[in-house]
Formats: sequence, C-alpha cells, structure tokens
Amino acid sequence: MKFSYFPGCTLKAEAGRSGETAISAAGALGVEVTELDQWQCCGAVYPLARDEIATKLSAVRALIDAKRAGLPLLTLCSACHHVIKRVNRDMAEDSDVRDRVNSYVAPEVPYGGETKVVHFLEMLRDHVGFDSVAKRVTAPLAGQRVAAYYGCMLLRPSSAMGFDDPENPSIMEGLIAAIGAEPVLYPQRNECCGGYLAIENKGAAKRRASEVVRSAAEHGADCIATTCPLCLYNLTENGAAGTMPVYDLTALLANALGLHVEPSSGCAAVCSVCSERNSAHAC
Amino acid sequence: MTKIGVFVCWCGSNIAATVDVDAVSEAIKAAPGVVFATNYQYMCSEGGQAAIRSAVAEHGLTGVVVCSCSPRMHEATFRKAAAGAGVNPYMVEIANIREQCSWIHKDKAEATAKAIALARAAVAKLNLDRPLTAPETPVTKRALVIGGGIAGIQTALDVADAGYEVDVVEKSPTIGGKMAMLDKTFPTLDCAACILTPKMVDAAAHEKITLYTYSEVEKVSGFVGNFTVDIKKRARSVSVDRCTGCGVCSEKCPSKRAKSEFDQGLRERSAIYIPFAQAIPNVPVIDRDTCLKFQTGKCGLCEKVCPSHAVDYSQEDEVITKQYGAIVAATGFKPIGLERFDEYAYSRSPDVVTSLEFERLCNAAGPTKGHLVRPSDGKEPKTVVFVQCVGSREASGIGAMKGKPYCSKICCMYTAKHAMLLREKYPDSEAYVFYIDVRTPGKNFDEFYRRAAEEYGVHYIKGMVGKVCDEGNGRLTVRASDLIENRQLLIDADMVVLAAAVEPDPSARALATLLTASMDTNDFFTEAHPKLRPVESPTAGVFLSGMCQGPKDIPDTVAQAGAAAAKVIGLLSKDRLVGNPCVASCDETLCNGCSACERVCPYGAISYETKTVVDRGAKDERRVASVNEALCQGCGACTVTCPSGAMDLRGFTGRQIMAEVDAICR
Amino acid sequence: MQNVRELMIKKAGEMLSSGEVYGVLAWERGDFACDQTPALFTSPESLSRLAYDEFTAPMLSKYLINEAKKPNEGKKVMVFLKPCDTYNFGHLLSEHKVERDRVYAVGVACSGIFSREKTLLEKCLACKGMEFHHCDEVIGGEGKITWDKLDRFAGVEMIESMTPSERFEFWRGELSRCIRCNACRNVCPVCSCVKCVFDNPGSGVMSKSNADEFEENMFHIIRAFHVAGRCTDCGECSRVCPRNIPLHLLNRKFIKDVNALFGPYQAGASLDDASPLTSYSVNDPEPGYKDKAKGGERVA
Amino acid sequence: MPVESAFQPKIAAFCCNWCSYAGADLAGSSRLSYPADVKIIRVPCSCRVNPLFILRAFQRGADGVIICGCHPGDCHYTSGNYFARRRAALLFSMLDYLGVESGRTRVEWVSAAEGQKFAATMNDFAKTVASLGKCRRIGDLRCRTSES
Amino acid sequence: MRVDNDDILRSSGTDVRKCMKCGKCSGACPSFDEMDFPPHIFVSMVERGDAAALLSSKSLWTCMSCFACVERCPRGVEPANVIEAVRASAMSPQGANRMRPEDVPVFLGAAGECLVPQQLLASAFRKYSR
Repeated sequence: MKFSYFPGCTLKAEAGRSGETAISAAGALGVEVTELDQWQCCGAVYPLARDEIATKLSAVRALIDAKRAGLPLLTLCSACHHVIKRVNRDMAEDSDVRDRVNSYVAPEVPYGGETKVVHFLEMLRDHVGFDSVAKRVTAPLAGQRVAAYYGCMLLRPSSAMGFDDPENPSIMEGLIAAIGAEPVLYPQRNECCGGYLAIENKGAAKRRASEVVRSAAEHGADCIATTCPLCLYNLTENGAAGTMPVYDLTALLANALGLHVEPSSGCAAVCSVCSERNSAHAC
Repeated sequence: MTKIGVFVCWCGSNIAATVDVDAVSEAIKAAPGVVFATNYQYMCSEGGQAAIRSAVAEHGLTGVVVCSCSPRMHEATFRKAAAGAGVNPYMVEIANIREQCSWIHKDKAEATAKAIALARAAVAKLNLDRPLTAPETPVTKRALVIGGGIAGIQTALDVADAGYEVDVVEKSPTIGGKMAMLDKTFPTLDCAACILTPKMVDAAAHEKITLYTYSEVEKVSGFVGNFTVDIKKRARSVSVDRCTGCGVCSEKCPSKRAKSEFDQGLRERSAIYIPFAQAIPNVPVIDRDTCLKFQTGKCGLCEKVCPSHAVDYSQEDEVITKQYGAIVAATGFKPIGLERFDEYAYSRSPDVVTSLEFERLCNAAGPTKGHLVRPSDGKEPKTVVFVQCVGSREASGIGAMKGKPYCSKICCMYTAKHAMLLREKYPDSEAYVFYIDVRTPGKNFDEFYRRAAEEYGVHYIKGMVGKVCDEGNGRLTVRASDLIENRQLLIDADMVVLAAAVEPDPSARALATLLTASMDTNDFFTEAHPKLRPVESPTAGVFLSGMCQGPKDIPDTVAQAGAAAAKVIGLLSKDRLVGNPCVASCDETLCNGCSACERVCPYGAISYETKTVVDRGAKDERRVASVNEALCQGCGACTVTCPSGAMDLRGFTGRQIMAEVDAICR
Repeated sequence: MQNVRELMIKKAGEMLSSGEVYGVLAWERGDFACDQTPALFTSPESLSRLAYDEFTAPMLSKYLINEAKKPNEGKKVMVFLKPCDTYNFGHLLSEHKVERDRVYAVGVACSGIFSREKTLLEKCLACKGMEFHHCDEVIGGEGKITWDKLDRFAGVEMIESMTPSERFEFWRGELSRCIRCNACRNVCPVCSCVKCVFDNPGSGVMSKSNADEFEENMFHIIRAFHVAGRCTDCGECSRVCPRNIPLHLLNRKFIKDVNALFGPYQAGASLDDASPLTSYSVNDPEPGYKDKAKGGERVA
Repeated sequence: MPVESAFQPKIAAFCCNWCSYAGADLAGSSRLSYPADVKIIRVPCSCRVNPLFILRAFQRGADGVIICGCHPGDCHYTSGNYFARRRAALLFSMLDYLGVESGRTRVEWVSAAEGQKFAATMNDFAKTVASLGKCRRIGDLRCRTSES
Repeated sequence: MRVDNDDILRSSGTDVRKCMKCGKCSGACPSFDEMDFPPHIFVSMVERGDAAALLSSKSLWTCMSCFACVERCPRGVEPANVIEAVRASAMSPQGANRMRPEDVPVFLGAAGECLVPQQLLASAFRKYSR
C-alpha cells in the first residue's frame, strides 16, 4: 500500500509532531507514505465562492503531483482534507473551474480530478482494515472510554466528503475499538467546536468547545480524541480547560501499536512561559 | 374505387347564408370518385339521413362525405346513418364547413371557395379510406385487486356488491394494510379498527370475494377484458382449512425474537404468528427465516401442540392462474426509512419514533396495550416534540436528495391528532409541533387542527428542528428554530415523533412493469389523465386505488377506491368491448425491429417478436413490432417515429393526410 | 499502422483457426490506389490480403447487419471497428439490428484517414475522439489527435449566420448537384431500413429518380430527419457523395440542435439512453418560432 | 421580396382532435374570424404530424404550416404533444436552416376552451406569414437542369 | 456601502429561490446565539435583493462555516455559501480587511513559533482579509 502524503502547515509546524506520529503509525501498519516533494498550504479554507480560482490552485498543484506519482493522496488534517477533496471534486465535475484552473496551472496533461483523496482514517478503515489494526495492537488502551470528536469539516458536506454518515458517523469509533478502548457516543461529536472563531471571537469558541466537552463528559468519557489539529487545539485550550484530556487519535493509535509517543495534545506549540507541552494549564 | 356521395348541409341558414351550397355540391361533382352530390336543409334530421339512404340505394355509394358542422358534433350520427344504409361507418368523412367556414367568414365567394376546398379534402381522404370493423372482444367478468389495505378492500367490496367476482391479492399474511395499524383516525378521532375490521370481515365473508393473502402477482398477460394472471401463494406452512386460530402454536413457539412487522418492530413475535388479533384470515403463518424447524431441522413444537393438525411444514409455494377483465392496483404506501436523517437521532435513541410507531404506542392492541410510554424506559412522556415534513418537500442541491420532493399530505393532520391524543392521555404533558406550513384542506380538517391548538393547547411553532441530542439519562435536547420569534429553542423532551414522508410501496415498481402501467419519477402510478381520468391507468383495463397513485388520506382513499370500483363495474358490465378500429398497425414487411415505436407508445400496446416474415415470396426471420389493438388508443406517436413507414394509423393513414394536404394547398 | 495491421492479421488468424469466428470483416486493397475496400475473410491464408492504413476509410459496422444474421452454426463474425465506427456499432446494437453475442468486435487504432489527395478527411479534422465503445478488445490502443481539431459545428454556425435567402441559395447550390445515386443512404449505418420510404410505392412519397425536384430535396431533408437523434456523425454520407454535397451539415444541424435543446447526446455511445426523439422532458423548450432574433426575412 | 397588399398566404393548420380542433370549433361558434386561407387538417394528436406532411404542404404551395395541440401536460394521450414538441423544434429549425424562414412554421398549444386564442393565433400567424410573402417552394431548392 | 446582489447570488453558487422558509438552517446552527442575522434571514434577505443590510452584520464573523446548515437544508440551498459570499463582498473594498499582518505577533511565541495551530492563522487570514 502506497500513498502520497500531504501534511499541511499545522502538522508540519516545528513543534507539531502528530503528523510524524501518524506516519510512523502508518508505517507500522505496513503502509508506505511518501510526502509530496514540494507542497504549499492547501488554502486552509475551501473557497465557497464559486468564482474564486486563485485560492484553489495550491490544492490542485498537490493533486497533480500525486497524479504524477500515480498514488492516492493521503491527508490527515481535517481542513486540508476538506479543501483538497472539495477542490478535487470541482475539478472533476465543474468544467468551468476545471478549464480556468488548468489554464492557470498549465500542467502537461489537463487535470480533471483523477487523484483519489484519502483521509488517514479512511485509509485505516478501507485499505488496512480495522481488523488488521486490532491484530497489530500491542498495548491496547483497555478500560479507556474514549469520545471521538469529528467536528465539522471531516464529514460535511457529505455529498463531497462522502466517507461516513454525516449525522451518525462510525469511522473513529471503529478505530477506537480497534485499539482496545471503548468508544463513547455523544450527540455533540459532529457539532462544530467553534475553532475557527478562536481568534476572532474567543468567547464564542469557548462556549462551543465547552458544550462539546460537557456532552462527552456527561456520556462518561475519560478523554476525547480527534484527528483535526484545530479541534485539538480549541477543545484543549477553550473547551476542556484541564477537566478532560483531549488527544490526537493518531497518537493513541501509535501508542497502542507500541510506538511510545507522548500523546500530543492541545496546543501543538510549547507554552512560551513554562515550556510545558500541554497549554491547557495555568502558568 | 370508392363511389362517393357528397351531401352539403345548409344547417338552415347557418351555412347556407354564407356559403353557396348549390355551388359547392356542383363543384364537388368534378372531384375524383364523386358519383353523386346534393345539398339539403338539415342533414342531421331524419330527412337528411333518409337522403343518404336513398342515394346509397340509387347510386350504389360506398362512401359518404357530409359537408356540415364539426365532426365533433355529428360524425357519430352520420356514421350510424351510413351503417343503416349499408355503407361501412368508417367510410364517412365530414367536411366542417360551419365552424371552420360559414360562421367565421363574411364574404360569400370566399366562404364558398373554402367550403369547396374542405369538401375536396374530405373526398380525397375518403378515396383512401378502407372499410373498418370495430374490434370486439369478450370480457371476463372478474376483477383482480392487488393490495388488501383499505383501498383494495373498499374497491373489492364495491365491485363485489355489484355482483362481480373479485379476487384480492395481499402480500402480507393478513388484509387490513396500514389502516389496521392506526389508533384513531382524523378528523373524527374514531378508532381505526372499529371502522376497518367490519369491512375486513365483510370482504372475507362476501361470496363474490376471494382473498389470496401471503400471495403475490407473478405474471400478467393479455389486455383489457382479458387478462391472464399468475398468482403465487406463498407457503403459509399452516392449513387455512384446518386451523381454528386458537393461538396455541404462537404461545408455545420457542423462537420469539423476530421483530413484529405489524408493531413496527416495537415488539417481538414468535416464528409462527398471527400479525394481530383481528387478522383476516385468522390463521398463523410460519416465518421460515426465524423458525427453528426450518433453520435447524429441530423443534417441530407447533405441529405437536396444534389441536387441529393444521401445521404443515411440507407446504410449498403454489401458483394459480386466473382470468380477469379488470385489474386494480391498490399497493399502498410505506413511510420512508429514516437512516439518512440522523440529525434527529432516530437510530441513536429509542425515544425518537416515527409517527407510525407512535400510532402503535397509542393503540390499545399495540405493544404497550395503549399505555403511551417511552420505548426506552417505559416512562410516561411529559414533553413530546413533533417534527413535520421529515423527508417531504425536499429538493436536491449540492448532493442527492435525502427525501421526497412532494408533500406527503397526511402528516399535518395526523400530527395534530397525535398531539391531541397525547394531551388527552396526559393533561400535564406538553406537545410541541414544528411545522413549515400547516396544510389542512379537507372537510372539518382545519377546524380539527385549530382545535388541537386552541382547545388542547398544543404548541404550534413555525420552524424546524435542526438537531436532536440524545443526552443520555433519557433526556433528549431538541434544538430548533422559532421563525416567528426569530430565536433558537432548546427543548428538553422525553420523546420526539417524526412525521416521515410517505412513499409508494416498493412492490409497486415491479407490478407496474408487469402491468405495463406507467409510473412517475417518484414511483407513484400515473393516471390516464391527471384531471379527467384520475382512477384509470393509461393502460386500458388497469385502475388505480389509494396511495399507489399519490399521497392521500383515508377519506380520499375510500372515495378513490369507490371511483375505481365504478370504473371496473362499468367495464365488467359489458359483455363485449367494442374497440376503436382507428388504431395503429404494423406492416411487417417494412418493420426494422428498432423498438422506437415501443418507446414512444404511452399504452404499452406495442411488443416485439421474432418471426418469419414473407415478403413477395421471400422468407426472412425478423424482429418485428406488433400492435395490441385492444390497448392502442390511436394517437399515432409510433407512426412518426417509424422511419420506414411500417407503422400506420388506420383512419388517419399517412397517405390520407397527405391527400388532404394536397387538396387544401391546391 | 503497419504494426497495427500485423496485430490485426495475427488476431484474425487466431480467431479463424480456433474456429471461434466464421469470418472476419476487414479491408483489402481495392481497385484503385488509396482505396481500401471492405472484405470478408474466411480463411487464415487469405489474411495476407488484409489491408489497413491511413487511406482505409470505409466503416464496417453496417456489414454486420447481414453478416451477424447468417446462421454459420451459430459462430460469431469478427469485425474491426475504428473509434468512430464503434458508435455506429452501438447504434446498431441499440436498435436490435445486430445481436451483440454474434459479433466479436475489435477496436483498431486510428490516426486519421486521408483522402486520395493526401489531405485529412473533414470528418477526421472534426474527430469526435479516439475512445472505443462496446468492443471486446482493442488493437493498437487509443490513438492521439495530432492535428488542429476543427470545431464540429463551425460549418453549421456559418450557415446559421446567413440570411434566410443566403441559406436558401446555399442549399439550392449544393442540393442541385444531387443525382440520387443513393450512395449516402447505402453507406449510412443508421439508414438501414428494410425498405426505404422512398422506395416504397405505398408510402405516398416514393421517388427513385430525380424526376421531380421536390422529391429530391424532400429526400435529403427527410433522410436527415429520420436519422436525427440517431446519427452518430460518422461523416460517411459526405465522404461517399460523388457530387461532394456536404450532407454532414444537415446531420450536424440536428445534432447541434439536439444538444442545445435537449441536452448533450451522442448517438451510439450508450446502449441504454433513450434517443432524443423517443424521449422527452416536460420542461423541453418550445419550438423556436418565438425566438424573435431568428424571425423572418426583413421587408425593406 | 415586395409584399403585395392583397397577398393571402396559404396556411395548413394541423389540429389535434381533442383540444385544438375543439378550440377551432369554439372559435367558429363564437364567430371569431380568421383568414379563409387557413385550412385545418384534423389529426388525432399533434404527435401524428409527420414531417413528410409539412414538407408536402410547402411543396404543394403552402406559405406557412402550424401545428396545434393540447397544452403540455394536458395531452389526451398523456405524452403525444411532448414528442410533437421535440420533433417540431428540430424540424422547424432545420427548415429555417434551409431558408424556409422560421416565421412560416409554428407550434401553438390551444385548448378546447381557447376559441379566442385559436382565432388570435391564426390571425397573427397569417399576418406573419403574409409579411414574409410567397414561400419559395422547397422544391425550388433544386434548379431545373435547364436553368443550370 | 453598495453591493451587487447578483454578484452575491452568483458567487454563492446556490439558488436561494429554492428556500421554502422552513428554518432548519437556523434550527441547526450551533452559532445561532452569536448571530444578529441567523442563516434563514440571510437567505431570505439575499433572495429579495437586500444583501446590503447584511454587510455590517455580526453574523458574518460568527458563522463558523461548519456546514450544518448546508448538510441539513432539505431544499439544497447552501446558507453557509450565501454568508460566505456576503462576507467576501464585505471585504472587497480597499482597507476592509478584518485582520492585518500586524495583528499576528500576539499569536507568536518568543522564538517566533506559533502559539496556535498554524491553520488557524492561515484560515483567519483567508476569511478575514483579502
């Protein structure tokens, strides 16, 4: 199994190790992942305005690179996945966008959405198989009640993302069960955490994130796990405030596979005041 | 060569005042084939008809042209007159010189010239007419009703009461359909079973009605008046003749884990079961998929305990073939599945139920014996949120549609009913109804809805539920908009009731294919005319009853069932069907076998077969079209789609119309 | 091309030797230079005569109508189809003129067909593409269009831009040359009626010669209408016309209108689609007389 | 082409039996006049109108051809007028392409209740056709040998 | 501020006339309490050509683009796209940027490292400036 890999800015940031963790976990599962040679920011938000072309270009370049390599394009960050998958769909289905983008990017062969964009979770479920994951687990997280947090961008709009039921998803729960923990279902798992507002309107982001954490706690979760770096940050920073650990699900996976990584959590950066890794603390 | 007589009518002064009738009858004598021409004051009068008779006798006419009023007025009259005089009635053509000429033109010379041209066109057409005989076919005086719900039962009863035999085919083990599952009915709140079960008993007891339950239609051939139908009676594994309905078998059956279809899965049933107490026939059926005897070979308990030795594991499916004159589709509906509507937490929480499940929870014969409680913990609900239009009135956007584009029509009323029932059972409860529109056209309907709001204190909120959160501990948080007050509501609810859209029963699609009856994009049967022939399918002899044609409530269903019955009775009352001879026919020597005509025929009247075609002595094996004249209605769509001209329309042949064109463009 | 020819001979030889097919529809050298002619090969030995090069213009699908019907102990006939011919094959299948299981269809690569004058044929300049449809296998792979493609509808648009009088004069000039040789009809895979209306005394429109000028034109208009929604735009009618009448301009007008009015449609591409004239949508546009811009000829 | 003031165009009107023919009857019984050179040919349905008939009319000297049928959705035979609409859209566009001006061909949906509309349509159509003058017959598309 | 309603309709790429005014978008919106004009009113105002009044709305900056409204709309109207289109239009005049490069340092640590996920900054720039 081979994939091209688009890490994206956040997971590539110096202190952000979850990208590497995920890739080593994939390696342990026999998946060969090659990072794209040169990649630019995916664009961070999908340009909803139909006439925006420039903001789609970098995603298309990544897609073309993957096409050249003849491999599906693996993504991990929810935002990157969302942007690249939707741009890819536009390239496949919207001839207007396709023509204009191709005339900008001018690849040797016009790009028409040929690359398959695969999320890390999707790769685990459909290419590795959760059964095989379970078989490779050496340090199961037995006894842990883990609440999967999907957030918004991973699932919606389902017609574009299309790998799980947008209202009653199961892919993260499948992985949580595979690594030996007990998945906790709670209604806020696919409601937005408000991460996007964390800069603009911290209060609102706090209210949303707290609601998510409260809901998970009420359903008896020991911790929350997510794959989205933005959610990870926001839930830790603005939601849990120390009351509930929030983990990167791929780190939990890596640990279960015996790779011994410190479950990275919260703000990917090191606290500038006390050098503590988890920023959900008072210093 | 046709010997044509032309009769120009004065229509009193209606024609004669503007058209020089003498000039017309004189001029037309020169037209090819015309051997006689005259004019008369009133051609439609007895005198006029007598003139036709005597001219036929005197001149040996084989065709008649009448220049008179519109054929829509008197074509039938003159055809009859011609037939009386010994001329084939289809050798009559009308030139419309009143509506199309004398009444709209003032200049006599102009009008006369046009009248002559119209007469020439009629003569030209008549020259190419061939005598036709209206086809007659006998009628099998028995009707088949497919579907044993209220629609099918009502149609069957009405047809049977008129003295005709009716067979009812029902795929489930009992008749009664969806109505049998309901608790109360709007707008009167009388109990569904109280009004339905007597009709079920009547149908079972009626000497003219035969019920085939647990049966399906497998094959249909033939056409109006003469259908041949194969009905597959699935093996019940219990002898209907011996069984007394005592119920010991179900009681003793050790396999009790199947979900009760009748109770919407809210209760478990045994493998040998009677769907509900008033089922007809009141004979159990063995569900072979869950029966231990059939699955493992062990058990056989029901056979041992049956006091009348009715259990018979060796029973096999049986196909019976019968003849029918008319077929009524009454296949009904089902609520749509809500798998894709999990924003309402339907699959997460047992306390989020569909309206039909709510009916069962209210029903005295239901899984809770009418004690309305939450399925999760058996507690009485205090706050219930009703959501209307779940899956109705949708449109596709960025993705495919989850629901249906139409209004399901019945939800507004039954939701009002449910809210009232709740408030009646638990006066301290709260009922919230979220609506987009409240649609209550119907006798006493709006009054009913207003009663729910005004007398029962049901909270009607214009807005929609966006998310239902199962908070655990039996709490449901409902997040919804209140558009009138422009706010978002969070309601702590004990139950949520979803008014799921209705859709045609899935069996309808296959049946439509068997019947060559057309369907719309939503799989509802199409009617022959949306306004004027609402209970007939475009396929002759096939009629529509109830929800299979479109969403409708019980009063509408019963009305339509009766209307369908009236149409069936009208058909069966005839000994022979006189058809329209002006139908399409295929010249096999010209047919290419391309199927284009088949695709455009709205009546499924064209079929293809491979046969030996003899063309001027040469034999050839070919795929050719054939027209079922009993089904063809004579529209002519096929004739134009056929490039080789193999298809032609009798009475309006290509050559005839071209002859008319030639005549009027002269 | 040489390589493709060898592969064709090899495959045909295998199929004939194994007895899987009773014959192979292909081409052989014709009587004139650059004039490859359809031929049925029934023995492996005869295959040395098989010709395939850039002058091999004729399409073979129409021959299947008769060949695939012959009993031949139920054996199949093998046929070579160029990409554009595969649409014709599809069309014939969809109209039941050919039974699919009596044919072994082999797509052969095409790199454009040249006229005797060594120029690329018009139909190739306006090539629809090199994909193969409905084939059992393909020899030589999908070709590439190496030339500047002509806009298929440019000619139609040019005529549309004329005034009605100019259009009338244009067509008068073109159709006047017709000698009713029927080559256009005989080569057309769609025009494969058992008996043509124009040959049928009972149709009321029979005309076999150029006796009456109206019938001449009626022939071309009706022929175009009869193939409307079915014509695959293979361009054979124009190619074979000895008087060089651009008949494809009639067919392409219908194709252009069908695409514009009822949605894009390529006859023969799919076996399932209902053709534009045997289907409808309740939202179809009204016939164009309301289009004021087109109007009639202005009176000075 | 100069227009003679007295020019009366010949018009062939194909009317379906169920709606438009009845509409014409209503125009008649309402005494609503339209030019005498509009002559009606009754067909069971607009879908019965073969392009052959239309060409034939032009060949025989018609200056305009109109097809009238039930309104879309109201066809007596459910779908006939939908097929007619497609065929007419293509054929009339083709005739225009051949130089028979689009003003000479028309499709109009006239119900049995629309006598007024029927008369108005025929008057308007006749006016349009009259303004186009005599129709060069399609037959003229081919020159006589003597002319060439 | 002037705004071309047609531009907004075009760039949103959605057909607001399909809205049947059920209010499901506003029933689903997790940010409803932060908004002055909730999603259904956005759609309604753009539909009747009154987008100008929305340019200064708070909702432009509190919509989280979480697509709950898009996912759940039964009519295939995409309210989030409409909001995004108005937001883009609000930022089109020069100097209308809501976020400037000089706002960034507070999110950086002593060594210039990013204290928030980089994606948050990137997206904020993309959303709040041109």
